Amino acid sequence: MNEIGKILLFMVSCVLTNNYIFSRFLGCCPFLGVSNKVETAAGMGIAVTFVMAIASLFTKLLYDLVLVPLQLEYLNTISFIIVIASLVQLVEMFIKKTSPSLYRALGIYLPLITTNCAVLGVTILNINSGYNLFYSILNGTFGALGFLLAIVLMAGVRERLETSKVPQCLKGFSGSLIIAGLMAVAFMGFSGLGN
Amino acid sequence: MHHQHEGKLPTRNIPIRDFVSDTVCIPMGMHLGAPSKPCVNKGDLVKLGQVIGEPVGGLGLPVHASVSGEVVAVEERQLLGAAPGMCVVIRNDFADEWVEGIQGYGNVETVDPAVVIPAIKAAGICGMGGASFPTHVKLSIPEGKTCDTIILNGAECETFLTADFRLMLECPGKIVDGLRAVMRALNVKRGVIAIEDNKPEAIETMRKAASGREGVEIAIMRTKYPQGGEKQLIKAVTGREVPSGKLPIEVHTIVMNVGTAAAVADAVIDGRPLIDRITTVTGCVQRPANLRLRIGTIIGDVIGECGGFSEEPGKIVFGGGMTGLCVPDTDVPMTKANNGIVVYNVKDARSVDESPCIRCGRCVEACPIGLDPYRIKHYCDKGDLEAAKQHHVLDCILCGCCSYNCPARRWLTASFKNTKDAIALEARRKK
Amino acid sequence: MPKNKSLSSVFMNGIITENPTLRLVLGTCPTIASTTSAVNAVGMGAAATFVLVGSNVVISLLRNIIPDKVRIPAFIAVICTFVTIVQMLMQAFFDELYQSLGVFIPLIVVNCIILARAEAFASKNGVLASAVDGIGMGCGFTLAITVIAIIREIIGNGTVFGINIFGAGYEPMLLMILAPGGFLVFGGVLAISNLITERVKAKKKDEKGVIHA
Amino acid sequence: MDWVPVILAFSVLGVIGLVFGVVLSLADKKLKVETDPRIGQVREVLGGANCGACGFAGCDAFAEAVVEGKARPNGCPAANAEAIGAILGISVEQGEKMVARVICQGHNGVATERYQYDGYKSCATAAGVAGGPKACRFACIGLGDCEKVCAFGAISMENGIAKIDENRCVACGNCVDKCPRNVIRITPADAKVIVLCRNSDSGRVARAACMKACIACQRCVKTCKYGAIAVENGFARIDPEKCTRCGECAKVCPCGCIVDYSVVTPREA
Amino acid sequence: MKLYLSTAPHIRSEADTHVLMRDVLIALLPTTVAGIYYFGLSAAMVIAVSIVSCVLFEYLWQRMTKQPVRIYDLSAAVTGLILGLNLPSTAPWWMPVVGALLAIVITKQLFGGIGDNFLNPALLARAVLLASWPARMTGATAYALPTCWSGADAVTSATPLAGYEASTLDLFLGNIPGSIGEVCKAAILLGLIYLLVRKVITWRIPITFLAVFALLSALVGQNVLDELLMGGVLFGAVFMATDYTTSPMNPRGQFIYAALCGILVCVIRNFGAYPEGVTYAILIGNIVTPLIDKYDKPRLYGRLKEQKKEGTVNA
Repeated sequence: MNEIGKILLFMVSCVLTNNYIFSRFLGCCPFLGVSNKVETAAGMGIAVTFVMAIASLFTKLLYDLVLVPLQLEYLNTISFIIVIASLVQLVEMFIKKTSPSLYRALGIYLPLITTNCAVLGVTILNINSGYNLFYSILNGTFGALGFLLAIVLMAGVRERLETSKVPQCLKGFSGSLIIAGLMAVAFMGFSGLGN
Repeated sequence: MHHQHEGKLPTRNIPIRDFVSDTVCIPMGMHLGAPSKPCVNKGDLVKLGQVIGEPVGGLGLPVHASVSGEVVAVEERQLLGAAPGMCVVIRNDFADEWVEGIQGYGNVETVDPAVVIPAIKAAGICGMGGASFPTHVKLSIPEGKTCDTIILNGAECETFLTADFRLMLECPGKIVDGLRAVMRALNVKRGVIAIEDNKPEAIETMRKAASGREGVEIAIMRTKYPQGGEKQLIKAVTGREVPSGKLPIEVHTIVMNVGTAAAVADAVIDGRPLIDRITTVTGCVQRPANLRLRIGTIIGDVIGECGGFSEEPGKIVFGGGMTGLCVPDTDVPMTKANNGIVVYNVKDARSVDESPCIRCGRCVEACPIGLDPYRIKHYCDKGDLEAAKQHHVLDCILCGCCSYNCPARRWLTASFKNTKDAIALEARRKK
Repeated sequence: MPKNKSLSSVFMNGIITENPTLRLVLGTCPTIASTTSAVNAVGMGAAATFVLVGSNVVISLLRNIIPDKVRIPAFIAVICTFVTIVQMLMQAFFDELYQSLGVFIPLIVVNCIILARAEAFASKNGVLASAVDGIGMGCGFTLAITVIAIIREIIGNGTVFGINIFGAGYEPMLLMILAPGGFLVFGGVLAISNLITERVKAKKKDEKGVIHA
Repeated sequence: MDWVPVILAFSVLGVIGLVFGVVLSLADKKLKVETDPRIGQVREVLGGANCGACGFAGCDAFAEAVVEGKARPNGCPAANAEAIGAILGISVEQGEKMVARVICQGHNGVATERYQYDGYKSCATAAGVAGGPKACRFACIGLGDCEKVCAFGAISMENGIAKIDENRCVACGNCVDKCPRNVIRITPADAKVIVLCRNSDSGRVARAACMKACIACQRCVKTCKYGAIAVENGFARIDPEKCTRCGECAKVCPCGCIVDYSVVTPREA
Repeated sequence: MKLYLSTAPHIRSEADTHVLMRDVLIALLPTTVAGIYYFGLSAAMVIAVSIVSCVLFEYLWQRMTKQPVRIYDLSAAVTGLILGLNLPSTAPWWMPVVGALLAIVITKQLFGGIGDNFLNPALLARAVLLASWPARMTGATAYALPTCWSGADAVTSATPLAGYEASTLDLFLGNIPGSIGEVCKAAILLGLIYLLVRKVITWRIPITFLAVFALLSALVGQNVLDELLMGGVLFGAVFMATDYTTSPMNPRGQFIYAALCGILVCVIRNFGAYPEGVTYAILIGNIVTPLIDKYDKPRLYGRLKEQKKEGTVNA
C-alpha cells in the first residue's frame, strides 16, 4: 500500500481502533471528570489535542537531539514531564486570558492535563514504538482526536442521562465508569480497522 | 395527526333546535379581559337583550340578558377558572320580550362601514370558537399594520363538535353576511372561508352562498388536527407563517370563527346582541343534539333536554376532546365561547398514570409548531423556566397533539400550559 | 488534618476513609489497565506504594526548604526520580511483570494519588506520619485494585493469581479481562462501595436523629 | 567513579528547566489575570444548592457579589454567615432562624373534596381547573409544586398536604413563591404556636369545606391573656411578638386549627 | 355524582407503551416461527429462556429497588425475544441468562429503566456475549445447520459470514446457518410491513440504513443483494436500529443516524476484524444519538428567515 494510504490507516487506528480511552486506558481522569457537559468536554478535548500535538513534537525533538546523543535516555520521564507541565501552564494562561467562562468550566482539570496520563503516555509511547518525528506528531494529534471523540460522546450520553432516574449510588464516577465500559464494548467493533 | 375517530358521527346529521330553560345564570367574565360589572340588582325585571353587565377596561364587553324575567341573584359562583366569578341569575318568564332600542342597519352591503365595529362591540361579541377574544378589539387594526385577508375558520377540526358544521349547513347566508360586513368595515378585498375536506356538504352549501359575493372564496383544507388553529389556518390558506410571539395581523391576516361571523351578521343587520349560540351536546347523553342555547343556560338543564345521561358520567367537558375544559358539576352555565358539551363515561374519563418517556419521538412528529415536547416537559417538570423558555415553550399553542400521541400517557400539554403561566406570572412580578 | 492524629488512624485513613481508588477515585487509568490479573494488580500496587512512600518521605523532609511557588514541579521531580528507580528495579528483577504493565510503570509519575498525597499530606506533616500515610494509601490502592483484579480474573479467566479454581468445565467470560471489563468491574465495585457508604451514613444519621428526639 | 554522566544529567535538566522557566515567567507577565481567591472560599461555604434565595443567579454569582461587597454575607439562608464573614474579615450577625410553614391542615378526609382531580400532578394546574379539587379555596392542594422547587429536600407530601422538615428548611422562600394558594408562610422558627388556617369564608362555609378550618369563633381571642390573637378576615392570627407560647389557645380551639409545636412535633401534627 | 377533572386533552391515542411493545412482539412472530422451524426445539428453548430471564430480571430489580413493577409494558419481553433471536440455536442455557442480566440490569435498569438506557439492551448483550464467547456465538462452531439444509457441506468456501455457501433464494428464505432470528429474511420483511402498517415505526431508519449500506457495498465492489441478505443487516435495520429509546427523535436526526449505521456496517464488514458489523454499528449509532438529538432541532413554525421579505411582497 502506498504511503498516503498507510498514513490514513494510521490516523484511523489512532482515533478509533487504539482509542486512548477505550483500548489504552490513558487519560481516564479528565475523561470521567470533565464529561458532564458537551461544551466543556469539547473544550477539554481541544486543549488536550493541542497539548498532545505540541508535546509530541517537543519531546521527540528533545529525545532525539539531546537525550540520545548524551546517552541520557533514562531521563526521558522527568524531562518529558517538565516539557508537558510547561506547555500546560502556557495553555492555562492562554485560556484564562481569552475565555474566562471556559476557564471556569474546566476548573481544576486544566492543571490536571499535566497529570493527564494520556499526554505523558503518548510521548513515551512515541519513543517506545520507535515512531519517527512525523508519526509521533500524527500519533499525538490523532490519538488526542480520539480522546476528543470519546469525551464528547461520553458527555452527550451523560447529558442525556441527566434526565434519567439513575440510582443514587451510580451517580458520579461509578455510573460514568459503567457508561465508559458499555461504550468500550461498542468501540470493540472497530478492532482490526487500520491495522 | 389523524384521529382514529373524530366523534362527530352522533350529531353530524342532527339539525339545530332551540332550547330555553327556566333559569339562566349569566357569568360576567365570559370573554378574555376584565369581567363586566353587573348593572342590575336582585329583584330587577329585565327584558331580552337588556345590558346587565357593563364593560370594564380595554378588553371589556357588555353582557346582555338572554331571557326576560326577574333577577333572582347577583353572586359569585365557582365556574371553570381558578377563582369564582360574578354571575347574574335570571328566572325566565318566557315572554321573550325584547328591550327597546334594538335597531339594525339592514343590508350589510349598504351599511356605513364605520358603524360595523361599534355595532359588534355593542352586541357583546367575542370569539366563539373557544378563545373568547373580544371581536371588536381583534378587528381594530393597530397603527402601522395592514390587513389584506380575512379568514373565516370553518375547519372545526376539534373532535366531537359539529356546531360550526351545522351552522354552515343551516345558516350559510348569515355567515357570508358577517364576513362581508367585516370586510367592508376594514376595507379588505379578500375573504376566505376555510373548511376541512371531511365536510363536503358544508363546502357545497357555503360555495353556493358565497357565489356572487364580492371577494368571498372557499378554501378546502386537508382534515388534520389542529388545522383550525389560527397559525395553522393562516399557513394553510395564505402560505404565510405568523412570526413567533406575534399576532396574525403581522402577516396581514385576521381569523374569525364562522359562528362569530354569524353573530356579527345578526348584530349588524338586526342590531341583535349575542344572547344565544349553537352548541353540540354529545357523548353519554340519551339524545345527542346540536342546540341553540341561551347564554347562561345551566348544563344540567341541557343534559336533561338531551334525555339525561346514558351512562354513569365520569367527566363533563366544555369543548372538544383536545382542548376542552372540564366542569366541576352540572350547575355550571353556558358561556359565549362554549361550542360543545361532551359527557364521558367513567372509563373514558379516567386517565392513566404517567409512565416513563420511551423517547419514541411521536410528540416531535406530532407537534405542529416544531418543538421538542419531550425535552421541554423535562424542564417543565423540574420547574426550570429559563431552560423551558430557551426551548421555545412560549411558542406552544396548547393543541394537545403531543399528549394525545404520547404512548407513555404523559401530561405534556398541561405541563407546558403550567410553565407558560408561570413565565407570564414571573414577568408580571418583575414589572 | 489534625496533627495529633495517631499513626494507626493515618494508616486506616488511606485504606478505608479516604481510599484513593474507591473514595477519592484517583488513579483510574492504572486501576483499569493493571487489573487484568491479580498478579499485575499486586505488582502495580507494590510499585506505586514504593514510589508513594519514597516521595512522601523525601517531600516531608524537604517541606521547609522547597519554596511554595515551585512546589508542584519540585514534587514531580522527586516523584519522577522514584519512578525511574522503580522502573530500573523492575526491569532488573521482574522483567515479565514490567513488560505486561508496560507504559503504566513510567506513568506512575502522573498517578494523581501520589501528587495528591505529596500536596495534601507530606508537605504539611512530619516524616514518620508521611511514611505511614504513604504505606496506608499504597495499601489502600493495592487492596482496591487487587479486589478488582481478582473479580476480573475469576470471571474472565477462571483463575485467581493464576490458579485455576473452577475446573475445566468453566468457560471464562473473556470480556472481563478486555478493556470494557475493566471499566465495568471498576464501576460496579465503586457503586457497591458507594452503596455501603450511603447505608452507613444513613444509619449514622438515624442514630443521631434518635438521640435528638 | 565517572562523574561526567551525573553532571551531564543535572545540567541537561537544569537547562531544560531554565528555558521553560524563562518562557513561563514571560508568558505569566503577558497573560496575567487577577482573580480573588476568596471567591472560591466563599463559594465553598455556600451549599451549592443554587436555590436563588439570595437573589443572585446561583451560588457562584452570590460568592462573587459577596466578595465584591455587592451582597451582604448573611444573604444566603443556607450558609453560615459567620464563616463567610471570617473569610472576608468582617463580623456579621446571623439573622433569626426562620422556617417555612404550611398554613393548612386539610389532609385527605379532613378537607371536603369537590371533585376528583385526575390530571397533571401540579398544584398550579389543578388550581386552574375549576378552582381546585378541594372545597376550601385556601387549602393546600397537595400535588407537590413546593416539593419540586425545594433545593434542600425539606418538603414532602403526606396524606394530601405538604409537610416541611424544619431542620432542613432554610427559609429560602422558593416554595412560598411557587404555591398557587399562598399557603406557605415564612415564620420565625421559635413561633411555636400557630393558627394553621387562613380560610376567610364565613364560619358555616369554612366548616363545610374543612373539619379543621378556623371558623372565627373568637374563643382563642378570649382565652389569650396577652392580647396576642386577633380575628381578621375571618380567621385568627397570632402576633409572634406578643405571644408567650403558653399554648392555652391551642387547648380551647374547637376546630384544632391552632397547633402548639412545643407539644406536638411537626412530624405528628 | 363525583366527576373526574383534568386538563386537556381528554382523549388519547390507542397506542400506549404496552400496545406498541405488543405490536413489536407480533412483528417478531414470523421471524421466531421461522427460526424455530429451521433450528428446531433448541431454538425454542433459547428464546424461551431468554424471554423468561429478561422479564424475571426486570421484575426482581424493580422489586429490589422498590420501584413500581412495569413488566406489563412488555418492554422486557421484547428485549428478551430480540436477545433470543440474536443467539445461535446451539447456545447453552446460561448464555441467554447472562445476556438477560447484561441487557436488563446493566444496560437498562442501572440507568433508570425503560426510556433511560442509552444503548439497545439486546444488542449490548449480544456484543458482550460475542466478545466473551466468540466460538459459541458465531461461525461454524456455533451455527447449527438448518433442518432442511441443502447447500454445500460445511466449511468449504469462504463467504465472509459464516463459512457456508448458499443460493440467494436460500439466503432469502433463511435456509442457512446463523443466529435464530436473522436467517429468514422473508419473515423479517413481513415483520417490517406489519410495523409500518401499524405505524409503530416509520420507514426512515430501516430504509435509510439499508439503502446507505447497499450503496456503499456496491461502491466497494460487493454483490449488493447477497450483502443485504447475509448476516443480521436486515434484522438489525428493522428491529434493532429502530428501537425508540436509542434512536434519534427528530426525522432529520433519524436519517443521519441510520446513514451512520449503514456506513459503519459496511466499513466493519469490509475492513474490520469482525465478519459481521451490525451489532457494533448500531451500538455506535446509539452512542452518537444523544449528540444528534442535542444539535438537530425541528424547524420552528414562525421563525422563517425570509418571513419579513415574503410578508412585504404580499402586502
